[in-house]
Amino acid sequence: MQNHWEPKILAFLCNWCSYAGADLAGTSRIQYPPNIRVIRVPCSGRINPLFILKALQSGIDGVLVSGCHPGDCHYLSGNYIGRRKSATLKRFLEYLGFEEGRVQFSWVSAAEGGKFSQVVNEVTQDIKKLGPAKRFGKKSVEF
Amino acid sequence: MKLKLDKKDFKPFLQSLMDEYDLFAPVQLAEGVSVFRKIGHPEEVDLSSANTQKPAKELFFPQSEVMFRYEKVGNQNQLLSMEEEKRERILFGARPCDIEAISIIEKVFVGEEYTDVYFLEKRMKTIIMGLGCNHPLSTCFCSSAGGDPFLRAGSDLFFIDLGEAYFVELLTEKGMAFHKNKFFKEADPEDLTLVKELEEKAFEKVGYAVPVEGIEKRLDLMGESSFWDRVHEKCVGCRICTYLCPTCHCFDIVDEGEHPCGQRVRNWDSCLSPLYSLETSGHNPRPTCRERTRQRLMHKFNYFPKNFNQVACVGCGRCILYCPVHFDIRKAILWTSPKRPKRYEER
Amino acid sequence: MLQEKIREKAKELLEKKAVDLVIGFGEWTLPLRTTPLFIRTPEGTKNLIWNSFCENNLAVYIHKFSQFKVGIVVKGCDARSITALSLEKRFKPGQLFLIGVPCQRMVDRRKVNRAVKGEILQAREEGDLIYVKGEEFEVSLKRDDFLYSSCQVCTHRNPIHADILVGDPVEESPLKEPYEEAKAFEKMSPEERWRFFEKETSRCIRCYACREVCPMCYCTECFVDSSNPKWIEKGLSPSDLEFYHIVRAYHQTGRCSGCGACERACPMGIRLTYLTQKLNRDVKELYHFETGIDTEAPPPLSTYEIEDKQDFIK
Amino acid sequence: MKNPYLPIRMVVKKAHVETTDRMLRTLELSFLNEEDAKAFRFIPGQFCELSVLGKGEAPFGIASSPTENGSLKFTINKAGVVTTALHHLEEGSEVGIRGPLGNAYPIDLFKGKNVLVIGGGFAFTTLRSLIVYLLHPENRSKVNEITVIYGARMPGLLLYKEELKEWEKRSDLKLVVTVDWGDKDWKGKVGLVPNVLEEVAPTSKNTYAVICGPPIMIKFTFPKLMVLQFPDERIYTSLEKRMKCGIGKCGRCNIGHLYVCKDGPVFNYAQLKKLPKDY
Repeated sequence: MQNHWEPKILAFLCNWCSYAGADLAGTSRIQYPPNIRVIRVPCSGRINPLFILKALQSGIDGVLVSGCHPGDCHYLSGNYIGRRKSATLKRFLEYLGFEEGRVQFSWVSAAEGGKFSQVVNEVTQDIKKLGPAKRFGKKSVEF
Repeated sequence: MKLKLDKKDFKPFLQSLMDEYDLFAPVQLAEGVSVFRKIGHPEEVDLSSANTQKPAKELFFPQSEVMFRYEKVGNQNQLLSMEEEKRERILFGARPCDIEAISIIEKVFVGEEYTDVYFLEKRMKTIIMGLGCNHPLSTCFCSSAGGDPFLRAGSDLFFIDLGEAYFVELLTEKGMAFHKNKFFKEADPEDLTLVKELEEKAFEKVGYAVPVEGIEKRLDLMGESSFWDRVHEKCVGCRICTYLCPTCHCFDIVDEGEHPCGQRVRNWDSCLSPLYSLETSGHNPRPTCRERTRQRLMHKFNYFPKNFNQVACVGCGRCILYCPVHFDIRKAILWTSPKRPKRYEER
Repeated sequence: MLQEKIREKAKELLEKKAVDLVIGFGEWTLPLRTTPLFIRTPEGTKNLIWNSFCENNLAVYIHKFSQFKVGIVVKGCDARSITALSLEKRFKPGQLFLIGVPCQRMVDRRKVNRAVKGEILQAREEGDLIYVKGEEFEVSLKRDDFLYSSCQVCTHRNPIHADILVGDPVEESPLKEPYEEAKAFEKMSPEERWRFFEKETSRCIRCYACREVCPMCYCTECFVDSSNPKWIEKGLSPSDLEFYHIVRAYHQTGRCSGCGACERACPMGIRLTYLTQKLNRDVKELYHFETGIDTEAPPPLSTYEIEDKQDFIK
Repeated sequence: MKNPYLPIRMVVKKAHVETTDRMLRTLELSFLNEEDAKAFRFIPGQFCELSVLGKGEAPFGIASSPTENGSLKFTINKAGVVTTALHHLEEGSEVGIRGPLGNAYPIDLFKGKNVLVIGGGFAFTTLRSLIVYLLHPENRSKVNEITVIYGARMPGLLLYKEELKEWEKRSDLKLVVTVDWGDKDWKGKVGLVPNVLEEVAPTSKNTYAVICGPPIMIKFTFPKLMVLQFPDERIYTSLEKRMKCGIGKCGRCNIGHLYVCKDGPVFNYAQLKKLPKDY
């Protein structure tokens, strides 16, 4: 049934920019793949690496973290702090052997509905290329 | 019955066991790290280390064990118990200390009122083939703790490495069933002499230096001794000594997986963890490392003897070997004896 | 001799009552090992020792003795841990007195054990040699062949920011390229790397020794212990073990001094330092930060620069 | 062989919130299988492990009396994961229970004696079981006077308010209810339990005292009982500790060589004095 596999992608969107960007994409009728599930967070700096790992463990095939462009953070520096966490986490996961592209990051502003759809398109394409996440997922309870 | 097994027949012998039973024996996981595992091929068996890292208790009381599975259908719950052990099993190559420890755990798990079916099921379905300890380590103090390097009790068959062959004793009914095994031969009188020599050498090495005897009474008087203020100091609160201890048997019960289906699991737990006794209200009856260290030592040498007439320590020395800060339980035992130095620092 | 100087200093501190206790190393029961000692009287300082087996990072005890003024014997890496902890305000200024010892690099007892057949019953160190003796052997081994891997790559053997340095500083000359382990690991393919990580963590027995011996692991409630939210289960499922080790290591980003205590503590011989080494390397490369060097620089993950690298962000 | 870890199936028959802070909820459970109901015999003071599958298990004292046939009552304080789940259970949902576990109040010793029951806060659950049991027509004549002193922080936090009203009317039971802080509608006593005990000053002659409450209340009540000349052997209390298995295997609830789950939870003061203070 490999042909029918569609990746599940979890997107953490910051409340002030990326979530509004996704909203705009919707109201502007811009299409993007239905593979993403969105979790709204206050700020990309709020992302705890545990969130990303828990998602991957729970059978998510890819994670997207998106926040405000540098300088636009509602909390002034949240996205800058988040950027350091993202950079080190991404490198660390890839070092451990996670495929490049499983966890992705983007800046999407409230005005960038088009960019949002483009990002989701790209991420979905990447994850489709990588195939289902196999390395870290927990085997579900068997009966 | 006294028999022997030539070393050249050893692997075919193991293979013959595997045909009929699930065979568990020490295997090496990494350099210097071995544990008991189910054997897939006789080559895997590795008897080179004196004692495995994880004790043989794991076979009867696994670190993480599913007690039952559950499924929720509407408002109804369905339970699927997991206590059935299908095949008969053989535990090969366990040392006398580990085997004695199993009987210690059995005292707790098989009680008058309640019986731990998971443990008992595994215990009943297991034939134990013990292995004498020709070369006890300097950290071993089994003789002081009431055992010895060649203690037969608990084993169904007992093996002693004679160099070219194994000397084999069939000790119980379960063991006698193997007397027709085609690889066993009649032992020679010289073998018996050799066994005696090996035993004497090992006994001498282990000695009786650790004053375990009478410790229960001594600890009775030490409930609030200043000893406890000092002895815990170096302990960092990891769980190595309790997890690697062949007699420690505390566990935690947790549910894994929320509805509609999941499993109730029991995992080893350790009295050295603050969470072990932490109550939901936030109150912790054993709030610091001092109380937790005391609990560990008192349980082994005072509370357990009070309940079961035996110390809950077999002197395997694992907690000494693997402690990251070099806590030595022998020193702690020594401290309770009348010969102790005046101040703890002098030791 | 370093050992004499440590004793002298410790004695002086206790006599002057400048500290309540001195934490140092002492002899205990096993060869090739030492144990943390907690000395409260000037006479007790005669039990303090110094040799190549002082492998513990004593900085871990400052949490346990947070109510006391503590004199503490530190190597280069331990001192860095303490500086990192000071950035996180884990002790009051003036509460600690660091007796810094220039470190000769510590000996990996497991490597020594593997080099001989049979149990080592006695060991002593003389110059560059270690003499080990068992029932049927007595050999001398070259000390430098048996060093901890974390010590081989060490670039800060002299304790920085110690209150006093006993002995003369040693030359900072790593025996191996810095971050050597991490670099070697990076050369493998992602599949191989994951398989390696999987294999190593599969031995984990969740004793949490790696966490408990680490001076930087002082959270009141570790994420593994939290029941609400429950991040991971408490069993031995491979995925949970991997989860634990990823997060334990990652939480050290910008905080690890590379002392290697985690790996030394592991009873199952799980390789761990290659994880934190990678994080240290990244932090150095991306944010020019090295743990425990600068007493002012904020920890890298709690600060930022506008120009931080962001080429990975779409 | 019976697996002591397998819960028996019960169903929530009724549930209601007891207190104004909504932290205490009483569940009335009934057995799903007739055999289980028949086999379940208990004495006041015993406890059960309640489990919500997926959340876990926790121990609770049985609040109903064996004389109330067919169902079991538990009053649950919302504190952690399991208790929160129990608070969210709707009527009709299934609960697993294991029990009855532990020893019980020494009811046989009470024969022909006076019984003084002292309770504080939500520890009143097993005491309610005991009182209802003793008040049952079959049992009432077996003991002499029954005195109950029950305190809570505020009137709204009292448990079993309807029953308290009933009991107040009875002539064969002396009930003193007190609160730490009254409110405008509160007509009863205001005062801490130890002080009220001093005031009521029940005789210690031929009397057994059963006391259950928060540690701080126990701490101050014991001395008052001493003043009233209660001997240690006739003061009983029920202890609580973190528990998992409930059958003396898992290890954590020990106080010295005794296990609260198996050798307790009911101990007399003479026993407690001999044990380390690990509780």
